[in-house]
Amino acid sequence: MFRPIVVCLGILDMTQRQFLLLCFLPLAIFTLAFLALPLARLILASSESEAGWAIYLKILQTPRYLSTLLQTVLVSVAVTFAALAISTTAGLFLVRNTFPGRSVLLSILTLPLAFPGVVVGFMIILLGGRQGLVNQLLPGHWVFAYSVLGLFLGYLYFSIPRVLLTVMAAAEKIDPALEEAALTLGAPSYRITLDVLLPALASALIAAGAIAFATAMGAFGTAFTLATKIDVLPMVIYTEFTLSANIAMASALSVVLGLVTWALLLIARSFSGTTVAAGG
Amino acid sequence: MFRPIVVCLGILDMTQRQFLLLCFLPLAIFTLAFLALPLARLILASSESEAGWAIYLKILQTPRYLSTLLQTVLVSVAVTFAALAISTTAGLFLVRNTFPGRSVLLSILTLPLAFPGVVVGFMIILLGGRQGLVNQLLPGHWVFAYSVLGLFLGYLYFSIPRVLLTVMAAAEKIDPALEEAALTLGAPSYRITLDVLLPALASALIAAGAIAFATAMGAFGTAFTLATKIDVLPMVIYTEFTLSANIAMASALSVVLGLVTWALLLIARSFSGTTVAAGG
Amino acid sequence: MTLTLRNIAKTFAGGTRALLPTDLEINKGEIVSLLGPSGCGKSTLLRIIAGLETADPGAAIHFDGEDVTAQPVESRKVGMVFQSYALFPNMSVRGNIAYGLKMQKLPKSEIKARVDEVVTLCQLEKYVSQPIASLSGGQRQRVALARAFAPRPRLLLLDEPLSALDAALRTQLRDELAQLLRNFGITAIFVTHDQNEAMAIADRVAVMSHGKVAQIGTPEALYRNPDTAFVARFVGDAQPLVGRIEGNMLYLQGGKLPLSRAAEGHQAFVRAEDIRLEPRGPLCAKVEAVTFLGAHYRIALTGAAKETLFALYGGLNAPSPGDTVRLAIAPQSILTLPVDKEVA
Amino acid sequence: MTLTLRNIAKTFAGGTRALLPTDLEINKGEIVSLLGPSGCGKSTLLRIIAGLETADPGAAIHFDGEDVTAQPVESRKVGMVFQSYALFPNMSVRGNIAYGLKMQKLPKSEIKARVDEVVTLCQLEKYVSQPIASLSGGQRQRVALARAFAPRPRLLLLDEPLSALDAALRTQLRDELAQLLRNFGITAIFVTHDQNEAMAIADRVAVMSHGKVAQIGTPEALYRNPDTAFVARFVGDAQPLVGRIEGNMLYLQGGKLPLSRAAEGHQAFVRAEDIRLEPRGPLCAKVEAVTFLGAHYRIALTGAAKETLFALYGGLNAPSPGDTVRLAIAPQSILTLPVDKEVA
Repeated sequence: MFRPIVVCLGILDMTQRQFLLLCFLPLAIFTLAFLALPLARLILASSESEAGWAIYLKILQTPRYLSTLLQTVLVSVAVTFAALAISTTAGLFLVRNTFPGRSVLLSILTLPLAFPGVVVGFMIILLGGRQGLVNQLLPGHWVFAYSVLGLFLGYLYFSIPRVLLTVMAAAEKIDPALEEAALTLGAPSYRITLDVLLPALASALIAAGAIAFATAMGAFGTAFTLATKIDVLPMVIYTEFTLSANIAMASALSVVLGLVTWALLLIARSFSGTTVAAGG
Repeated sequence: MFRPIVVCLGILDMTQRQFLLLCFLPLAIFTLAFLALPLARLILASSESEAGWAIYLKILQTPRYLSTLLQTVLVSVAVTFAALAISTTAGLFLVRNTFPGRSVLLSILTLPLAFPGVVVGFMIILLGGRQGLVNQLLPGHWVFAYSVLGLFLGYLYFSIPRVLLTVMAAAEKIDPALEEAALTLGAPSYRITLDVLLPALASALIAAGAIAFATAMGAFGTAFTLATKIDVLPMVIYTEFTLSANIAMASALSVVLGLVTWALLLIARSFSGTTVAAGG
Repeated sequence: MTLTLRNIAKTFAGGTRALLPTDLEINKGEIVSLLGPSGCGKSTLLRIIAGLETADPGAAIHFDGEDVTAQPVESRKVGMVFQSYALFPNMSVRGNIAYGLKMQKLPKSEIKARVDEVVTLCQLEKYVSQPIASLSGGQRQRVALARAFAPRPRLLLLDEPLSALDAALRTQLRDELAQLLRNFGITAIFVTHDQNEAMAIADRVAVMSHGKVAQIGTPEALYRNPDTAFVARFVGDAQPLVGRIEGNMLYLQGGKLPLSRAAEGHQAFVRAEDIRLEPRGPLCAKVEAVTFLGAHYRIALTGAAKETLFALYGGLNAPSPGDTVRLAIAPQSILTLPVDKEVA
Repeated sequence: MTLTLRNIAKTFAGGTRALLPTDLEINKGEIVSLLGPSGCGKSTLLRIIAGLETADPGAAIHFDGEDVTAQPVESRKVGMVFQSYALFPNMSVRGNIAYGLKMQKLPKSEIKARVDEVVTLCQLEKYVSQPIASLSGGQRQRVALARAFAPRPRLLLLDEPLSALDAALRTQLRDELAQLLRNFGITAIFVTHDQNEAMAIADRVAVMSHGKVAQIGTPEALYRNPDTAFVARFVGDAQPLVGRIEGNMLYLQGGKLPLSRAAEGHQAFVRAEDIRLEPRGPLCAKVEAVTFLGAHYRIALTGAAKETLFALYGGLNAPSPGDTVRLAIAPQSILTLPVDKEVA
C-alpha cells in the first residue's frame, strides 16, 4: 500500500532520514519489547514447576481443567451465536426502517457499551438474583443469576451492542441495488435475506463473532461478581494464582486460553479480511 | 441510506410485509427490552436506600468515592494518551516500512488481544512483582506491580494492540498522493506529519482513544489480580456490592461510571463519525 | 411488448416533484432512451415502470394492455440492469445469470439450457465459472445484461448502463450494447445523460427536463427539428446566435444572415459543424483559439455573435489565432426556436 | 524553463522494466503531453521528473542546464497536480493554495498577495474560504492547479488531471485547463491516456508505448504522419486495410486502391473520416449498420477489406443496412506504415 512513501524515504537527504529513524525506530522497538516481554515471561513461568513443560499434558489429564476449558468454550460459543442472531435481526430491522425516535433508540442500544463486566454481573443479580426483580414478580422459581443462564445472559448483554453496531455499520454499506436486483428477478423476501443480505454481511458477522467469542472467553468481572458455581477459565487462572499460588499452572492455563483465542482471531481475520476482527 | 428498501416495503404485498414484521419486530422489541430493562433496574436500585436519590449527592460528599472516581479517570486518561502516542508512532512506522518478518511482527503485536485482563494483571506481577523478573535482575528497587505504575502498565498492555490496529487500518487508507503533494510543495517531514498525517488520522485516533478510555474505566480483572492498593471505580463497586452489601451505593456508582463513559463515547462518536467509536 | 404510461407523476415525501404527469407510449421491440441532465426525473420514471417506486395516485401503467400499476416488482416480469450492475458478489457468473430462473423454480435441465443460450448470446462462455470480482467493467455489464435477460422478461430496463465504465471503453461498449439489444429483439428502455449514447443506441429518444418529457422522436428528428432551445442545446450542442431577428433576416454583431423563414420573436441557434469558413461569407469574426482535434480543427470565434462561437474546420490549413475570417451559415442550418423560459 | 532528460530508465524491485532508456527535450513555455495506454510508463516518467521516484543509475535530469538528478523533491521546485488532486481535506481552499508559500516561509502579506493573485487567475474568488469537501470536481481541479502554481514552480507536472471528472465535464474543463496553462505561461508536462485531451491541450505530444516514446511531435504531425502503426491506431483511430500491396497499388477484397507511393511490405491504414461514399468509387462494400451521431452517420461496412471498416457520412440521407455501396479513399489519406511487431 505505502510503497510511494518508502520510495520517499529513499530520496530524502540524510538529515531528514536520520530524523525519521530517530523518531520511529526506538519507539517501535520499545513497543515490540513491551508487548513481547511479558508474554515470554508468561510462557517461561509455565515451565517453572516440577512438571516442567509437561504441565500442558497435565492440563489435558486433569478433568477439572478440561471441563472448565470446555465449559468456557461452550458458553462463549453459545453467547457468540445468540448475539449474532439477535443483533443481525435487530440490526437489519433498525437499518431498514426509519421511524420517530430511531436515533434515541440507537443511543439506548449503545448504552451497555459504557458498563464494565462487574456492573453487568451486578445488573444480572439485580434482575435474576434471590432478591432480584424476576424472583419478586414470580417468586420461588426464577433465581437464574448464579447459574449458567445468568452467566450467559450477562455475557450476552455485554456482547449485543458491540455486535449490533458492527452489523449495522456493514448493513448500511450494502448497495441497495443488490436487493432491488433480486426483487426484479422475482426473489421473495426470505430468499433476498439468504442470498443477498447474509452473504453481504458475512465478513462483518465473522469479525463481530470473533470479538464476541474472545471477549466471552476472557470475561472475568461478570463471572466473579455473579460468584457463579460454574467455573470459567479466567476464574480458574485467578484461583490458581492468588489462592493456590500455583504460578506455573496459572501461566500454562493463561497460555492455553491465549492460544485458543488468538487462533480464532487469526482464522476470523483471514476469513473477513485484514484488521476487521481485531477492533475489539 | 436505505430509503429504497423502505420504499420496497411499501410495495410488497401484505403477506410478505406481515412476514417481515413477524420476523423483525418482536426480536427488535425483545432486544430493546433486554438491553433497557437491566439498566432501568440499576437506576431504580440506586434510589432504594434511605438516602433515596440523594445518594448521588452523597457520592460527591464522600471523599473516598470522589478520589476513587478521580483516580480512575486520571489513570484512564494517562493510559489513553500513552497508548495513542506509542501506537501512532509504531503504527506509522509499521505502515510506512516493509521489511522481512513484518507480518510475523504484526501477528505478535496482536497477540495481547487474546489475553483477558486477569492474565494481563498476572503478567505484570510476573514482571514487576516481588518475585518478578525485574526485581530479580535489579533487586530491592523495582517492585512496581502493585502501584499505580503496575496498573498503568497493565492497562497500557491491554490497550496498545487495539489502538495500534485501528491506527494502522486508518493509516493504510491515507491517499499517498497527499504526502507527495506536501513534498512537492516543499514541506519537511515533521510538517507532513503535523499537517497531513495526523489530521488524516484524527478521527481514528479519537475513536481508538475513546475505546481505550472506556476499557480502562471499566477494567476489573487487571486491577483485581494486581490487588493494588489504589482504588479504581469497578473495584469499589464490587466491594460495596459483595462485601458491604450496599446495593444502592453500588448501583449509584455504576450509573455514574456508565454516564461518564457513555458521554465520552458519544462525544467521540460525534467527532469521528457514526459507529467508529463503538467497535470495542 | 407495448408499454403505455398514462399520467405518471411522482412527488417525494419532502414535497419535491420529481416527475410531472407524463404520458408515454412505447411500441413492441422498440428501444427508447430517456435522455436528460441529472435530476430531470428520468431515473424516477424508469423505477416507476420497474415497480421499484410507486407513482402518485392516478397513474396507469399498461403492459400489452394489462394494467400492472398495482403489481409488485416481482410479478411484473421486467428485467433491470442497474448503474452499479448490482451483481451478486457471492455467486459465480453462472449463478448470477441463473438466479432469476431459479426463482421461477424451473427444472435444472431447463435452467442450464437457458443459461447456456444467454451466455452464448452475450459471449460470456469464457467466464461462466469465474467469480464476479475477477471480471472487468465491460464483462460485468454483459453479465448484468445476461442476468436481466435470462428469465425472458417482457421489458428490459437499463439505468445508465454505461456510466460505470471509463471513457475509453464506453464508446466501444456502446456499440456492443446496441448490437446485443437488437439481437435480444426485446422492448427496452434505457436511461442516460449522454446524448451520443442515446443517439447511437435508441430507436427513439425522449429528452427530459425538469420532470417532464420535452420532446420525443428519432435521433434525426431531435437533431434536425428540435422543439425547444433546451433540446437543441442538449442534443448536438446548438449554440445561440444572439442578435436581432427581423422578418427572415438575422442581424448579428459581425453581419447579417438570411433565415429560411420569418421568425420574429424567436431565438436562433447553430451547430459548430454548420458554420463554414468562407472568404466571401456574410459574417466577420476574429479567431480566438484553434484546437486540433484530428479529423478537424475547432475554432473559437469572437465578434460574429455576442458570445464566442465554435466552428469545426475540416481543411488542412487552419487559420491562426488573431486572424480575421469570414463565415457563412446556410439558412436551413439556423434553427429558430421559441424563447426558452427555463435556463437549462 | 528548459527540461532535458537523458537516459531515464526505471526498473522496479521485481525486475519489471517500467521505462526503457528515454531521452526528451522540452522547451521553455512548452506544454507537452505524455500520451499512452495504461502501463506504458508515462506516469513513471512524470514521477521521475518530479523526484517522487528515482531513475535507474546513469540517468540525468537537467532543469535549465542545472543537474537536478540527485536533488530531492522538495528542492526541485516543481508543481504537481495529482490524479486524485490530493487536496488537504483539513484546510480551506485558501489554506491549500497558501501551503507551498508557507513552506517557503514568506512573510504573511506576501503570501496573501500571491494567493489572491492565483485565486483570481483560477477564478476561485467565490470559494476561498470553503472547505475542500464542499467543492465540485471541476473546482477541486482548479484548486489543485492553483496550489501547484502558487509557489511559482519552474515546471508544472500534471498526472491525468481530468480523469477524476465525469465525461460530460471533461470536454468543458479540457478547454479551461488549456486556457489556464497558456495564461500561466509555464513549462508543463501532463500525462493522459486520452488522445483528444492530449491533442487539445498540448503543443507537442509524446506517444508512449511499452516503456518508450514511440513518437513525439505536434498533434498535426502525429495525426498526419505517424511513424508506426501503434501511433496511427492510438492517435486518430486509424483502421487497418488488410490486403496486398504491389508497387503503389493496394489490393483489397472489395477492389483496388492507388497509393501515393510504392509501399511493398508495409501495412495500409485509413481513418473513418477519410472513407467517402462515392457512386463510382473503386471499392465495393455492404452496409452492416448505420448509427446517427448528430453531425454525421457512422457506417459499418463489410466486404471492402478483411475486417469491418467504419466510415463517417456527413450527408442527410444515409444508406440503410443491407445496401451495397461504393467507396473511395484518396491516395494521400492512406497511411502506409512499417509492419508493427508489438500488437497494441
